[in-house]
Amino acid sequence: MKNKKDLSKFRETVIEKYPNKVAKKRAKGIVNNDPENIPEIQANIRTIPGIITQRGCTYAGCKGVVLGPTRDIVNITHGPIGCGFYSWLTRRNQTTTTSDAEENFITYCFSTDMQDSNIVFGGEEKLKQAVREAVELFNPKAIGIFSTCPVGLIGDDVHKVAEQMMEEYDNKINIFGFSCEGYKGVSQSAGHHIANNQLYKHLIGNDDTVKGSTKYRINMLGEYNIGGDAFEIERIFEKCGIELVATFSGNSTISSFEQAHTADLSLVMCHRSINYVAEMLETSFGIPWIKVNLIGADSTAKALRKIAAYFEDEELIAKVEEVIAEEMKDVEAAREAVLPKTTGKTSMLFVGGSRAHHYQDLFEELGIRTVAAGYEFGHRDDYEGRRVLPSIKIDADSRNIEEITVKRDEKRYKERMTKEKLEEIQKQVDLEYNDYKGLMPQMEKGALVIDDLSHHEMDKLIEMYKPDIFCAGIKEKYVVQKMGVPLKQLHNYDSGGPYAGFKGAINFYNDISMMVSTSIWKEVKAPWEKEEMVQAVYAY
Amino acid sequence: MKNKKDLSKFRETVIEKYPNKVAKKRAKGIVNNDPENIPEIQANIRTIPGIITQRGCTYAGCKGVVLGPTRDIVNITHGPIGCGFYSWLTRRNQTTTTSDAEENFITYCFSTDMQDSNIVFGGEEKLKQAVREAVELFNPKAIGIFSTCPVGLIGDDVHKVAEQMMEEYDNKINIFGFSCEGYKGVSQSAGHHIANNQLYKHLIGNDDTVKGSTKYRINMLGEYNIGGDAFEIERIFEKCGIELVATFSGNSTISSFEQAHTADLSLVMCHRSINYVAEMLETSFGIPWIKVNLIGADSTAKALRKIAAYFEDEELIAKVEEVIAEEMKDVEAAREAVLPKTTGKTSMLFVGGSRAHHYQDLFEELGIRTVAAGYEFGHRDDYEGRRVLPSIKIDADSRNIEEITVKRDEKRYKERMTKEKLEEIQKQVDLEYNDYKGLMPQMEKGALVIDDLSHHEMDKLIEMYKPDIFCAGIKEKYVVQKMGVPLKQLHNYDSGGPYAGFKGAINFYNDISMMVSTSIWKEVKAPWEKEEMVQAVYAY
Amino acid sequence: MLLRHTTPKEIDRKALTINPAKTCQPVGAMYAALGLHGCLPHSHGSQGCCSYHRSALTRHFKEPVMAATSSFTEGSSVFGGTANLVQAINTIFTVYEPDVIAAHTTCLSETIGDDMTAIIGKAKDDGMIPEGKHVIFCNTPSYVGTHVTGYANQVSSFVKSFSTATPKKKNVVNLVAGWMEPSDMAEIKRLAKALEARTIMFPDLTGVLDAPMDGKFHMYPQGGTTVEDMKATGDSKFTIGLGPYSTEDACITLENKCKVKFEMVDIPIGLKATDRFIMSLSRHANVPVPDDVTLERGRLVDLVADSAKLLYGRRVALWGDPDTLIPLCEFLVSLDMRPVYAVTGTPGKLFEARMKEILKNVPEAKFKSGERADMFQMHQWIKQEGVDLLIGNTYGKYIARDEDTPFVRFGFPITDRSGHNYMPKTGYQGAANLVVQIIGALLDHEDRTCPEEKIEFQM
Amino acid sequence: MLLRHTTPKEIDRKALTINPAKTCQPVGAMYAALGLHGCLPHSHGSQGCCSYHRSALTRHFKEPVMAATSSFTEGSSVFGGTANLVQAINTIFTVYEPDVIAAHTTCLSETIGDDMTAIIGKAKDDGMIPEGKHVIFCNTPSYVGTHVTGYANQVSSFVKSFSTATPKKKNVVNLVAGWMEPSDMAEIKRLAKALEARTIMFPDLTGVLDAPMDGKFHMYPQGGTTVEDMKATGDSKFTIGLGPYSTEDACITLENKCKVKFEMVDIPIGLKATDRFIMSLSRHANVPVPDDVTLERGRLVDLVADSAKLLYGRRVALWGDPDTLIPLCEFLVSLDMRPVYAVTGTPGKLFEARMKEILKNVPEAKFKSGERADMFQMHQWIKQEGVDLLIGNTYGKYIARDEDTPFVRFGFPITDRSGHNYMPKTGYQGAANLVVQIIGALLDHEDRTCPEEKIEFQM
Repeated sequence: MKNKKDLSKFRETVIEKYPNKVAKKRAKGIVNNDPENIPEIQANIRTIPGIITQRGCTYAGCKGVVLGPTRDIVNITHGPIGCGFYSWLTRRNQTTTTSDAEENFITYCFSTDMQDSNIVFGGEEKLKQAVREAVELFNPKAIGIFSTCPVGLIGDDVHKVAEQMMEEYDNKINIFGFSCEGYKGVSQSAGHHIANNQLYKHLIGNDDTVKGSTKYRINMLGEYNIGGDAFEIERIFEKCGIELVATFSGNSTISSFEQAHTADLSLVMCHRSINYVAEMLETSFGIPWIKVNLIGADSTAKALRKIAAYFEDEELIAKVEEVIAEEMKDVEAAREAVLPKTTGKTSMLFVGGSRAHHYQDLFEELGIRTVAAGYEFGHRDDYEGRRVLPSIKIDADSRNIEEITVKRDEKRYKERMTKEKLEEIQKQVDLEYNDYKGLMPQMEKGALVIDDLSHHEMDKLIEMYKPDIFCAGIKEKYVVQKMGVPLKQLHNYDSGGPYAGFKGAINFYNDISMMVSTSIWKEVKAPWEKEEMVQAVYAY
Repeated sequence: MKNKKDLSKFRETVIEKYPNKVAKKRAKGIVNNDPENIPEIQANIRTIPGIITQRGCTYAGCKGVVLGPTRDIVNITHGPIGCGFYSWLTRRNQTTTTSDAEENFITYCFSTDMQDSNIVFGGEEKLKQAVREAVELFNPKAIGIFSTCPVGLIGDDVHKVAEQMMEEYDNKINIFGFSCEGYKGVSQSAGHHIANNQLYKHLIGNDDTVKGSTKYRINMLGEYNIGGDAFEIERIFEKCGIELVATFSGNSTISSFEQAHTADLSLVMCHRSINYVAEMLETSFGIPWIKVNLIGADSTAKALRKIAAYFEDEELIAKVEEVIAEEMKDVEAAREAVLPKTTGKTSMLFVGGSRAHHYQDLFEELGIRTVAAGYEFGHRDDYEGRRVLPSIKIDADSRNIEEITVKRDEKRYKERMTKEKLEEIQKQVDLEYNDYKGLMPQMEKGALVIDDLSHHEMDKLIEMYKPDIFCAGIKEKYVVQKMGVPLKQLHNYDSGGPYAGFKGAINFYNDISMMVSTSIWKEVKAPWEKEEMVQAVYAY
Repeated sequence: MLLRHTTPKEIDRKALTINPAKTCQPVGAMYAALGLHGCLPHSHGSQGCCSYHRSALTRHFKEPVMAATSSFTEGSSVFGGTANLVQAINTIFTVYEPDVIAAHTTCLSETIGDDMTAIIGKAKDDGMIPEGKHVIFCNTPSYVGTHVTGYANQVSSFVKSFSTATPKKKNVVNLVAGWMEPSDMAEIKRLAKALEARTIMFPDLTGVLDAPMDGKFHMYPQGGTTVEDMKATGDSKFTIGLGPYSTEDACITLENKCKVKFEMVDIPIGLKATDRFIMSLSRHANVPVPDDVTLERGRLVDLVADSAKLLYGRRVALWGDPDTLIPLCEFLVSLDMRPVYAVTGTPGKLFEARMKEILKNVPEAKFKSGERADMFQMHQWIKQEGVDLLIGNTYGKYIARDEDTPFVRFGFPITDRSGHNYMPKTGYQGAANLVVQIIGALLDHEDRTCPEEKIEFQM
Repeated sequence: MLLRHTTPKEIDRKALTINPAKTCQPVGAMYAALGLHGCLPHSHGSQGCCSYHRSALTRHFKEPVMAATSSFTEGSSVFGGTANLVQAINTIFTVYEPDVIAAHTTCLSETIGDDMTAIIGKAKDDGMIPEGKHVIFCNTPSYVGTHVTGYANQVSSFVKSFSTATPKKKNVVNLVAGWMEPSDMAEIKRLAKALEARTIMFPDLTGVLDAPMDGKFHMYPQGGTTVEDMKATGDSKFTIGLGPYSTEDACITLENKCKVKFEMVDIPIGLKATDRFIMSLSRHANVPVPDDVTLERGRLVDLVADSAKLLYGRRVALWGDPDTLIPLCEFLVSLDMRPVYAVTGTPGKLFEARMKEILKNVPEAKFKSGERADMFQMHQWIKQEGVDLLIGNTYGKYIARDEDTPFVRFGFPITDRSGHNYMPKTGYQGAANLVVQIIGALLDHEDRTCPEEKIEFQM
């Protein structure tokens, strides 16, 4: 095959440039895949100082990713202005309400805008006053307080402040804090964990109201409604008659989190960002979780079938098949239309903690081979599968992140399904119950898997293997495009999407087909750079 | 007074530059006014070839000015494409319908787009076909056909074609032509006359339906709804309870023309463009006409009082006074607000056939002296008053314009008021019944009155007397403004208006106040052109 | 609806033009004439023509547009315009003191059959033309071609009247400018200067219809091709004609008269047309392309690449003149946009041929030129299937409003906006301006009409 | 409504900032550092800072923005960041090979109290800084000042680190560029060149954040002030600081260090500020103002005069940085517009004083700077009495939609449009661009919302 390049030389070539110690460390994060015999990859460890990384921080993972998409909570960033500013409207978390009477604070940025005096004398009083002002102006049902780097250092206790302010408002407003200082952990991943813990402590289980249909009640975990993905997923579930109790956290509300424990199944999309919540929901309330991927039309069909299988309901099974059949008509037509443009192309995906895996399904549907991939903040289990969990060593950086121990909520726990039953179903349909197989089993032999890709490695990847399309984030976008390779952002889809579900697949087919056939890439060289200029000669 | 410059040297200075013959001719068109002893001015004569004039042509006066504002007639320009193109949407004739079901063709340009073969072999067949296509696509109740220069020369008979086409459509569509070739007459004025004649022949008196109130029925003549003037006038009449039967031709329809003879009084605004219709309406149907000016708040009040006096109805008189009192409150407030900025300024007005007169009222209300004025296509009676009509010599150019002789329509004629009665009223209120006193009686002694102002004369006027504001048309606008004098277009009000009536007066006050206080005029010279540059000197 | 009578139902029109995408020859002749320094255009016809043309140009450029007229009356129409023109020449030289009077005819004087050569000869004989001054002319019958034809005829008359070959050719390339904005010509001259090519541009509206406000009225602004330069065009070693409809005739005339070979290129609108212009100039002026120009080009490519997804597949309707529509459509195609409808009132087979080639991958495209290739036709197509963008002159604004479609103003006349004579559309920078405008128009519409949850904070 | 919770009712906020009109120091330091050729900015703090700043700059410029980070962990936060920075310096010089590393601190490293001089000294001692390479730094605590302060601090660090006085002054004027677009800097350089003034501009983002697409990624693009030029600034005879908030500190530092006297002028936005810049440059470079520049100025005046009635009395709300807001407000006033609301998160008394003077004839104007001078405050004012136009960064788009108010994008960040780094807002041409954009925004709105019979075919 034309694009079948030898990727095995990459590691040694790329690490040459690094200082010795760095080379040694980086070498462990770069592997050639073998789906039959998954190699170990180093992940979730510190980025080496000075290395240009894709990664962000804990605050970004906590405030930006997990809590960002929830519309009816006032999220106050406690810190200097920057962190609040940068996480304001930059993630394309879409949300929709039926009227202006409903709360929607996503369009706002709230900050205590700490000044030097607050650093010197402490910022707790300012934070309290900020909460009071937020209440007076916005009267929200919940307020989140997010700590930035200096907050931890100067010793402001955001949890204590939150408690005090709840008391001041007679506990009528749910106020809670997050110790998500940017220096914690090694990437956004720590922020997800911290966010998950606080969701559990302050929201989940608060409200026993059972809303909507009592049949097929599910939660969707690790879906953030980028580009309207959640809208498409909601559409599909509604069409199938599946009741979506809570989404963590695309297009979500506080009260949906509070009622999440009334569901009977949790679906985990982004394993990395939210598996903690899935586990806690099972431990406390008895809700089993299964891993799904709603990115890709076939994957969506597969996920729906898993749900139907889980509920063991013929009516649902039939309905799901009907929906799949109906939706797949348009999907197939769209796919057929673009296949001539996409088949045989190659892609590379370096982004996030699950998207670099999920999107391979879509590329596969387009006949595009993924020759290299990796996560920005994944752990080994995201690469190699949860089977390696016991063998992952907890290092100092991870140890610093609060681990909470949850126990069964005796009042609310209900066994939805016995382990035996689940395993019986699993034999017929691969539910991925309590399991995630990771990215590597799906990737082809020899493909490059690189964790925490550095700029230098990206540069080399493109230089050595020039793919037809590269997927990463905004910081990488124009670097890659300068080299004449189109880059699709998979954090935020540029301004595209939805890409989830059936209609999302169609959007993705069209967008990728567009990107690999955009004419401007042919015009990068000026004609006078391409050919020997022939000068006209005149006698005069 | 600071602005009291001696204008008496202008004529001799300006004509110096002309060749002898030209100087002699132009001299007769430039006079220093004496309102007590009106001097004779040369007007309505040919522009000297090579002189840069403001004037347009007969086609422009006929198609553009008079028929342009009527919304429900398809006006087909018969000729090469230019004439139709240039008269398309360029005059700000506003019109409004209550729904899209009503006809409005003003936004369209229709042309036979004559090609060389049509010039060689005649264009009548193409014209007929164009009419057929217009009917098929637009199904209008009326079609006007406008002749451009070559049409007359090659002998296409638009009137015959119109007749034939009417027959083809069983006389269900009113189709008529205009012999308004651009070379006829000496200016737009000839076009007005030709338009007036055809309105009379083809429309006026066609429909005896009496619509609306039967009390205080009037026609408004010579109002073209530039910038929405007609809307304001309609508003005022409606407020006073006066029934406006037809306006010639602002915001007008074909059927309003057809019913114009059911009114009891004609008001003449633009004497020049429409006095022919006023006279014909009186001769044929017995409707007296009076001269009014609805430009200026005081003038509007005066016009309303004339109407009330004419109808001799106490109720109307009281209503009119009530309306005037109410409207004048806002007018006075607006005037007071701007007077500090405008008082003592000077203006010059060179435009059209009545606006250069009418707008002096508005300037007067602003405390702005008009030091020079003149018409683009006025006749001597527009300057000196109708009293000079008998002494105007008809020259060859005017003789070529069709004169139609109208006679009393025995069936429809009705004496509205005896001559005696009218004269009795006239003694109390100066109705200007059948009269127009002209521009000169109103202008101050010594003021310059110049007919058909040339570019050279305009240049000199500004050079010698730099007014604070100049009023003319689009061709003059940027010439004058390059000299640092703001120019207000009085053909089309730039994009301003309405300026008629009470609210129009307020608009005008504000717009003129704005123009004379616009900051940019102070910035025309760069600082380095103003002061001696001091260079810094350094030892190095 | 402003154009409420326009429906998708087409009929086979044979005679009626509705909402033309063209106007008549003389206005083009007048425009081109203003591109000769010290020249006063003169309209030999009714004074209405001159008034209309001056008004049309003034509304577009928001600048003084000076021109004189023979002020025909019915008498002159019967007996011919000789007396009028001779008197006009005398009056003009005496009062307005131009270096050149550039007379053009009208449908009136053409129909009468006035012999311009003879009349000007008579004026000369009568001593009406001062020493060192010139009266030139072109025939611009309104019933042949369009405003573009008139422009072309005027440009050819410059060559006929002035271009002179001396025995020695100079290392100069003539740039014959097609109908474009002064800013467009300025940009081309800037590029030529960047290449260090010696050029003479004619006509040259730079400094004429984008003149500064300096407190004075200049009858003859600083800009324009000088008569001296115009004469020297005969000694140039090569001519590049920018826009075949408006300049090819002049190029041929110059070759025939002075043996200056020429090449036709498109007006450099968009990436590829600019590439071709730069290549042509580089080759014929024998100068290399400097890095600065490569850099400008690269910046355009960068801008386009960054915005590609916003442009891809968008349906565009266009109207205007063939010399600009052709490269503009080519540019849109290179942006992966779909120019689905295009009309120009200017007739000519070249348009059909070029558009067919350019739009070979846009099979749904409809385009038409010449008689009844008007905006009504285009609007009917739009009624049949809508577009995402309109590009054309101000006359498109009613369609834009009726159809709630984004609208980028381009061409002549633009009467309701400013900036077109300040910001070039030619060259790489002009193309960047265009891209920015197109994206702005599309996104402004999107920002306003999309569901609230879909409003984008980024591109 | 996107901002449905914003009401006209103001409360006396003392702690909560809502929708800030500012961001933090380090992003400004990063931006300025990119204006030094061959320089890699380095963020000494958590890797989130670097990621956020690179993202923010990238979204705005749509260009690669390269920078490294010390990647603090909890450990470094406790024990200090020395090891991280020393290792970073080694890694960077080895892998990315810059000429200069420009490190800036963050609220994290500042709160810890890392001694940058000492750490860099240690790196030098440890042999981590190759011969001829430089590590410079500035302190940019996020809890002091704003992004503008960070920019200013970075610019000062250039002076501290490089400017050197030799015994002989040169006939060169330093232009210290305040925070503006690369296009704005390019335009100022073009004007300086037109004046034939010898200048050194620093920082200089031209060619860095408006770089071409040429098929290659350049870690260090062609543009930026060279270290050599930066050193030479100490020998220049004079310095003009463009924008006091972002450059005055550097000017003072340079005067103290190298005895180069300076003058502060506004960033040349608008007619008068450009006049003052030209006058200053003309005076201090001892060069006359050429006619070409006078011509450009006259063309701007002409454009404004032609459009005056569309601008007169229009109410405008603005937000952004003081160095641009001040001349922009002045320009709007000179257009007879009414800048009724203005906020900037950047604190400083100068803003209040200048705005008070500029807006003395706009008594209804409200303006505020510093803490809680945020967009929520401005929006509340708008809710109290509306405006005709919004001018500011992309964060205004929700207000524009909610209030259906025309919106001209200006400032940082602009993430939802392109062209701001291509089309200057400085100088006379930049001012013309601004006027054209303002008029376009106002008229687009008018064309869309006016009654059908009021839609205008002309200006």
